[in-house]
Amino acid sequence: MKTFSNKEGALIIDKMILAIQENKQYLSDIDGLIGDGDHGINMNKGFTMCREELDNNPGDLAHSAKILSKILMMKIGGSMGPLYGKLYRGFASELSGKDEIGISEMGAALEGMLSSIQAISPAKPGDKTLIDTLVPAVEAFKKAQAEGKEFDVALDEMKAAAIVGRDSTKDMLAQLGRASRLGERSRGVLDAGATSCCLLLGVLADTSIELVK
Amino acid sequence: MKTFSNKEGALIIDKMILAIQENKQYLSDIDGLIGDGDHGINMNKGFTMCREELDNNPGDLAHSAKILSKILMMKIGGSMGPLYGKLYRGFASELSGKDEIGISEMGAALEGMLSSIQAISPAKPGDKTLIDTLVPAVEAFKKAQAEGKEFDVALDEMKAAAIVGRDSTKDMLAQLGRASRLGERSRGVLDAGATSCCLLLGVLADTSIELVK
Amino acid sequence: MQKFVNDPSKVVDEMLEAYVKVHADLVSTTENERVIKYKHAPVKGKVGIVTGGGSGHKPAFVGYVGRNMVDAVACGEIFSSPPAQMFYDAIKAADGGKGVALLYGNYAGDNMNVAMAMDEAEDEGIEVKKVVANDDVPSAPKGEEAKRRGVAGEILMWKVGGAKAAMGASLDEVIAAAQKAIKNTRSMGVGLAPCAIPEVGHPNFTIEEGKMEVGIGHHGEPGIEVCDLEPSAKIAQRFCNVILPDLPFESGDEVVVLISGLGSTPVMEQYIVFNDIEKILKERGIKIYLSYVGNYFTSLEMAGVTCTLMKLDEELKECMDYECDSVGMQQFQR
Amino acid sequence: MQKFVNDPSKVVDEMLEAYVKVHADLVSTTENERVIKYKHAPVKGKVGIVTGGGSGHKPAFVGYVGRNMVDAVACGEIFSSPPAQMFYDAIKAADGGKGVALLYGNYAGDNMNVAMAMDEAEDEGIEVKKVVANDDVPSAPKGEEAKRRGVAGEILMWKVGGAKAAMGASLDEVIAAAQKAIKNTRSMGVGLAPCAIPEVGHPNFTIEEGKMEVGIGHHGEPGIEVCDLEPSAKIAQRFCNVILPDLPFESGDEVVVLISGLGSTPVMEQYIVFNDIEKILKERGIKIYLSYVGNYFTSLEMAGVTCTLMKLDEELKECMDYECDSVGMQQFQR
Ligand SMILES: Nc1ncnc2c1ncn2[C@@H]1O[C@H](COP(=O)(O)OP(=O)(O)O)[C@@H](O)[C@H]1O
Ligand SMILES: Nc1ncnc2c1ncn2[C@@H]1O[C@H](COP(=O)(O)OP(=O)(O)O)[C@@H](O)[C@H]1O
Ligand SMILES: [Mg+2]
Ligand SMILES: [Mg+2]
Ligand SMILES: [Mg+2]
Ligand SMILES: [Mg+2]
Repeated sequence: MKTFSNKEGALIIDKMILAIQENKQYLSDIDGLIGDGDHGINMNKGFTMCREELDNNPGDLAHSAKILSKILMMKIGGSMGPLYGKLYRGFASELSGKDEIGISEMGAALEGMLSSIQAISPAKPGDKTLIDTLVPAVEAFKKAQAEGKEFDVALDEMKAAAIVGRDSTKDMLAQLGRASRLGERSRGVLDAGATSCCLLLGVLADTSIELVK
Repeated sequence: MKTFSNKEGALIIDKMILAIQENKQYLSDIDGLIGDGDHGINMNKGFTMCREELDNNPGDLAHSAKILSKILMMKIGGSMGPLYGKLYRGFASELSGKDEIGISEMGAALEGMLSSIQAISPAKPGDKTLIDTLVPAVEAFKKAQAEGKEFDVALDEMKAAAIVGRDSTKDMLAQLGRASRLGERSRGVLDAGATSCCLLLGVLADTSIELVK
Repeated sequence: MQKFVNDPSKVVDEMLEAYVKVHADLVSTTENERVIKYKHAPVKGKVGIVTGGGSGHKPAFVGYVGRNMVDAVACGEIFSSPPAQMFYDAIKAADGGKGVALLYGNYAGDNMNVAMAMDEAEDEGIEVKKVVANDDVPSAPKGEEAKRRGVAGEILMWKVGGAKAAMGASLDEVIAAAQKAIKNTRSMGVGLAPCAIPEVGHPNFTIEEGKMEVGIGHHGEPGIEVCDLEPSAKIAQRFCNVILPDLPFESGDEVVVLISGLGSTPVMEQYIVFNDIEKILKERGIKIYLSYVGNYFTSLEMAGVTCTLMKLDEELKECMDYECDSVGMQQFQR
Repeated sequence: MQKFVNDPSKVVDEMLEAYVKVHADLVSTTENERVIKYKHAPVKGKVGIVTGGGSGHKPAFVGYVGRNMVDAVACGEIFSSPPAQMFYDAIKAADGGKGVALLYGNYAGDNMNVAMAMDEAEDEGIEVKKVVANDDVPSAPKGEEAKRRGVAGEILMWKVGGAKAAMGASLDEVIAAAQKAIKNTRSMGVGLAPCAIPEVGHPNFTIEEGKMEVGIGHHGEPGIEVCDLEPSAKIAQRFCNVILPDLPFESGDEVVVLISGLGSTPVMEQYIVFNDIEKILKERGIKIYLSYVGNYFTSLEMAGVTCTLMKLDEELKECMDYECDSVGMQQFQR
């Protein structure tokens, strides 16, 4: 049974923070095409604050995810603050108290992500939001799990599905948030939230696979 | 003795109004280089109002000049309103009650222009204002008069001196009004007021000569 | 970008730091430096009035904190909804024991953050009710009013709610009056030039020279159409053609008119637009009871104006006449 | 030009036509449609306060007509001095029988037109005295203060003169107080972007992207230097380096600070500039008694700010605290 410890898992959040910091400009540029160009700025501010907090108050994966969730919800605001705040809160609550994280724990955590975000967001697949990345990714993981595949294989399939989901937003018409008012003009451009979500799920998969080896 | 009647003289003001209307854009463009670009607009507004008033209330040269003076002083404002207002008021007061206008009446009227404007303006020759056109023009006329030249010759010499005066403002450094703050940058450009004054004195000369024939 | 800025990511903090110094006789800080309150808030026995939103709309939102107006405000980043914590801290700062009325604009982020803040307030036993402003007509078609965004009409909602609370009304009465205010309010914007978020460094949308965007949102959200810039009188006609039938405003109605510049449009031009709108309302037999012209709800340095009309009844009139003192709106008792 | 205009040559007329409708409870017209007066002017037994100047500086000049402020104002074309007739009609509209104080800015056209208007008033037996504001430090070197132009400092002169007159002071006392106010006031402007007179159709001066004009006049008159745009804190240092030594302002002084936007600079940025100036004044031991931040004296859509400081004594403090009600400045009794 391939697993990694909750403690080692803190590395996942560290890597997610770096990924957001490195892609701050990229994410803002995408958001600028059909939004107000601040997605990278908002995410970077929250993830960087989390970095500072974790440096003084380190802990395992669940702990780190909880800190990130609290900061996003309480400090960042915008539309992404509450959304990613709830996403990380759902993820953390499923993992807290678990020493080892394997395919079943990860499955429950991914589902926790999805259910908590869907509790406050009316977004459905096809609305050109981060949901269009998250839903296929979680489904792919759960399918691989049901088929008895290995943890690292399920993670890879989750990552691949996230990429497909992100790219599918290109030709979608935005139904929610700022871009929704653009109608036709919102087609032909990736959704910023779907892109950042794909980025983060990719880091989750890669780092977990590394830890599991 | 070459003269023209005060009554016929009203044509001078009519021609002055046309000249200002035709040069509205030109005068504003010059003012725009070292001022706020409204000299043509201000002058056109005043001279056009005078046109409308004279159409219902026509009269001789003195009368028309008085109406123009009143409008400029009372309705136009800016710096040119009071200046040209006083100029025409000095001109009109010397001619009112005169049936015929010859070289001596015109001489007194030109001096009246100069003295009434100098009563409210601190401008001296060389300050890059309309004074740099008016002073040489009046002096040239008085000199021709003193030398016993004919009325039309004196008018021609006045006009020529006005042109020389206007052109002399090109290399002057503005000492007064908006342009004075430009220092060196005000050199190399004609002064708007000097240009309009030269235009008006030119019309005064040409129309008087025509009437005297 | 031709701006007075130090660190672009600190503009909101520096602005608020200065704001509480300049208006020390009217407002004060709270432990949350992004929540500013009326100096004497919470006012015991008065319904608390709270609002909040992204910064960059001066005087909104902090500029409407004051006497008989807003008691506490949550200030987000530029054009970005304040997080739940800020709304929650503002609720606490305004709670005088008779409940809190949360009066804000219909934006996705605000709705989510307000929902979370209200949950927390409920856990702490503070009764909070909300009114969501949706006066921006072009932001959603007739029949889908609930999807419409809130713009300058929010100010009239705050004025009415603030007055009602000052008169000692209950939470339900304050909410009912504020709801009636916004329900009778319609707005539209026309944009002539874009703005840039300091941190982003360049405008997110463009309006070409000689063009105008009819129905633009005040974060530059796209409007009904982009067309050639027209004389003010024609634009006024467009305002009326969209706004009047939507309520509808009819002959004999008494209204408040509020023309707000979007930031860089000279106030002189705003009066010219008012003049043209006033003529049309007169023709239609619509009587102007009270009018406001100025930079009441801006969007950084956007050029343009929004036009807001509110249909009055006796209660709304009484609230509009009520004395208030805030930076954005001061009123001696009429 | 991205403007709301009908006939560019009629902008002032249309603006005033709207102005008196919007502020009917405060101001009214006179037979001269370019002269607007306080509704209750002339106030019997009170010294009349008159000012005037070119339009395009909203709220100046007409915006300062009101209770305990300016009684009547002459409104010229954009950036063009009002003709003598307008100043004279304003004097008549404000004359309550105790003389008229004419408080205006030092501009060539204004000086000439005021002189002619005062001659006419004298002929009619109305006692008129004047104070000429010259608070713009960069507009002339030390020692040639009489040549300096008047900018936002005029507002403090009107506030002091208006209060003094409301307290029942004589003409000489009003003039003395207004003169003391402006004598203790120093201003400087920094321009970031130009403006265009509607009738002219294009800006008369340029400020390149990334540059700023230090000491610019508010009709775009050239300043001390054009240099690279700096962070707000550095610009605040320049304001203090020019203004503080000129009076001079010294440690222990109490001052009023007024930061005015030039028209298109977001108010948020103006607060940031205030914040940086406040820090410098604190270091220098200069105490801020009262501060104003906002679009108090603009120049159409110019981007930039002017910073104005006035050194206070007890009399000036009393006048600044005095209640007033005008569109440009409203003050509940402090
Ligand atoms: N209701 C929603 N549900 C899910 N995702 C949403 C929703 N609204 C917006 N988003 C996501 O938020 C992203 C924009 O985030 P960001 O730019 O930070 O916020 P804002 O729109 O407030 O500027 C969009 O690309 C979209 O994926
Ligand atoms: N004090 C003065 N005496 C004589 N002429 C002056 C004076 N001040 C300005 N002028 C003239 O006025 C002209 C500018 O006029 P105009 O543009 O109409 O007024 P403003 O400067 O108020 O915009 C200048 O070109 C100059 O010739
Ligand atoms: Mg965004
Ligand atoms: Mg000029
Ligand atoms: Mg945003
Ligand atoms: Mg001018």
